[in-house]
Amino acid sequence: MDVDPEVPSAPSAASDHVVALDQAVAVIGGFPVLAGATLAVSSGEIVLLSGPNGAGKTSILRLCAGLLPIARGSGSIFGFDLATQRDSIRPRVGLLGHRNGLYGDLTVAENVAFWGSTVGATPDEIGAASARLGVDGRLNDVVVSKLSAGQKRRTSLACLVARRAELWLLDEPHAGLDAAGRDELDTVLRQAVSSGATVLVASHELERAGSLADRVVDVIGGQVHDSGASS
Amino acid sequence: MTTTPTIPAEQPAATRRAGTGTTATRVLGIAMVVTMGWLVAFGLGFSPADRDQEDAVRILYVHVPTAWVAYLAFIVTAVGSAMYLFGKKHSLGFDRFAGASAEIGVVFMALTLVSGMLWGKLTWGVYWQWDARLTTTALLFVSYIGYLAVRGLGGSHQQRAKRSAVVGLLVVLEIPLVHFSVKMWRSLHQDASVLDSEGDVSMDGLMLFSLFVGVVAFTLWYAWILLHRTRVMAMEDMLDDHGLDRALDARRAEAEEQS
Amino acid sequence: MSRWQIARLVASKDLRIERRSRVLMNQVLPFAGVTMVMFAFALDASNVLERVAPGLVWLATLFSLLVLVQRSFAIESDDGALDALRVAGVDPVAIYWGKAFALAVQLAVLEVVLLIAAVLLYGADVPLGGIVLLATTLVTATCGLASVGTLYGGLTAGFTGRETLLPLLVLPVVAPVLIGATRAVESALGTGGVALSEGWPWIGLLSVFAVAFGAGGALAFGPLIEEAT
Amino acid sequence: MLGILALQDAGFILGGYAITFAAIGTYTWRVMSNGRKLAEQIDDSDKYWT
Repeated sequence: MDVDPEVPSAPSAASDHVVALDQAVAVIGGFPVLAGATLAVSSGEIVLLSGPNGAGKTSILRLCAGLLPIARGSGSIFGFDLATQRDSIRPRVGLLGHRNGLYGDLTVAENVAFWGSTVGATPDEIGAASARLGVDGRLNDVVVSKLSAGQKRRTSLACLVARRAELWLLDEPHAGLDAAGRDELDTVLRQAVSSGATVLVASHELERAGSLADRVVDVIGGQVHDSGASS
Repeated sequence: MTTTPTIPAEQPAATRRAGTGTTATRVLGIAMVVTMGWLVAFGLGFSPADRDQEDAVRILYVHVPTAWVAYLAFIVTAVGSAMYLFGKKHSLGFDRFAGASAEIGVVFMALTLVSGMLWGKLTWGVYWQWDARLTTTALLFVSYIGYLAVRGLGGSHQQRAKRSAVVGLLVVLEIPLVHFSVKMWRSLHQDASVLDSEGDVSMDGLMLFSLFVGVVAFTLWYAWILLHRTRVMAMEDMLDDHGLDRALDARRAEAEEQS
Repeated sequence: MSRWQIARLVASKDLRIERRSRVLMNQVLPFAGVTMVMFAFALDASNVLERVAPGLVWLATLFSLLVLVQRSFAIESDDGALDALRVAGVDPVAIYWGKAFALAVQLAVLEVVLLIAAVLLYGADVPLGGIVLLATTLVTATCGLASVGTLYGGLTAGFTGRETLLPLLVLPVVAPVLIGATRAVESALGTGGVALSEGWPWIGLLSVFAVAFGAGGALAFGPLIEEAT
Repeated sequence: MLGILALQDAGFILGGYAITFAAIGTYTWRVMSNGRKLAEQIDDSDKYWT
């Protein structure tokens, strides 16, 4: 009953771009959260999506993660079509959403181990990911529901690091983090990029995320006009 | 949702075709009205009373056809669901076909239950008996109300179609399981039944013919209303898309203002 | 990671959460227990109670099933974990098997406690020969209930109004389990003079049900959670 | 005897027919009037049955 006609190995569109959206429209409950998004992100780029609340930043990230169906227009990630080849896209993509996607009754170590294991990460890699975000040691055995907002965010990031995604989709990643955490996050992202990953960040904190990004793209009224896409 | 529908303002409303009828549905409709008339004439008039059940047998001429059409409708729903799900194009037409059929099936199943209870009161002396067929019908009735509720959950047309197609196939899986379990349960409790016989009648001649007319009449009505309902559903989906067009324009205008 | 390993990972995660939060122990079991006592109030005659005790056990189990399924998917949708599972591309069949197994374990614990409660509260007695039949009934019925519960739990997870939609979808489907398991337990306990041998055909029905919905659920679960908004 | 029985049952039998026809009549009316209403808002070119 798996209805998607999957061709897992072959990307449908020959595209150099990691993310390629062309006039993508997405709808939630009859409302067009995206009213035509055109965006092209090359491999190894850090692109910042900026815009006011409700402009559609989160929706672009969810669309790229394959969580939001594409209603009109077209889009591909790593050359795989977003409408028909979502199963091939997902193992390569990691999303840090508004919500952390953690299990409140499990400890930090158990959460990172669970999310790491789903993609076959080794215990060493999982331990390294926790250490990278500073949620190892004392915090390891604390139940997630007892953590502060910032510590939860760090744990969620550690899960993402353990997942070794090729495309990172981050929604307001700096929110809730202290100064040290923000610096660590920037370092983690730069390292990820230098090892071949591509990063798409949605944030309205321009001065913070802007220094990190190679390029800033404005999202207004559910639309994106990316100058890089036409070139 | 894949093709861009035309904006409704293109054609003046006065020149548009009224309703969902075509020559085919009109022919079907006329045939249906004629056979319905026959059904009333034969069912209530020409056919004789049964030896055991007397005039109560006349209820069967509507009860049995409605039950038959209800099950036919649910099988059509399952076929439509499968065609949508396993078809290469995931055509929404099959989804609407399945949905329309299920809706009509629920109406018929409600009628089957009501006429079955009236007949039961006359034949068994009670409105409700834990008879295998009645009980199965009641459970399926609730299940397909659940199916219609799943159709109403929201999301895009394709999401609705995929979700309800899966449920449509699962509920059909339920028919044999429920029927078999209820039958097995009743067979262990023969003492509980009011009458020993299951109420089956041996029909011949005019009685059989009346029943046949009933089956034809209700099947024709089913086919006729199914075509209309599917078309109405298609128009509902189109209007949704038109609404989306307007919302998209509004959203784009909002972006113009801000930039 | 193979499908089995991921299923085990998901199941052990769910069971660990239950061990920490004790929702089954502290809330669902007391709820089921109160239901049993309420039945006793409603059917105020000891000979009636003894006669209907097997049915009451399974009715209480069905109500608790609804609560457990809600809980099982509240874990996933509270903090967006279901989204994360979908993005991570975790095999939906493995998620289904894992969650269904965890649910089955919890249901089995509940059923054992309820059966003991029925024996104590309603004064049913267990003949030794009935224990094998009782255990088999418990296993097959639990598999069927967990399959259906997980399937429809996944379908309704994340929608508003899931609390009311879930019973509407689940209860008609599990009617065969209620019938089959009740009859089988009746003959295992010898309720109303039913012979032991009459119980075994019901095991066949329960097994067919469990296999049909276990397989159908594994196939359908992926498309269903895929289309949750 | 037979005639009395038939009279007693007439309510049930006619009632059964009446409920059935009333229900499918109501459903038909709803579908058809809905169709008329929606058809006014949609171009003929979009109506696949034309």
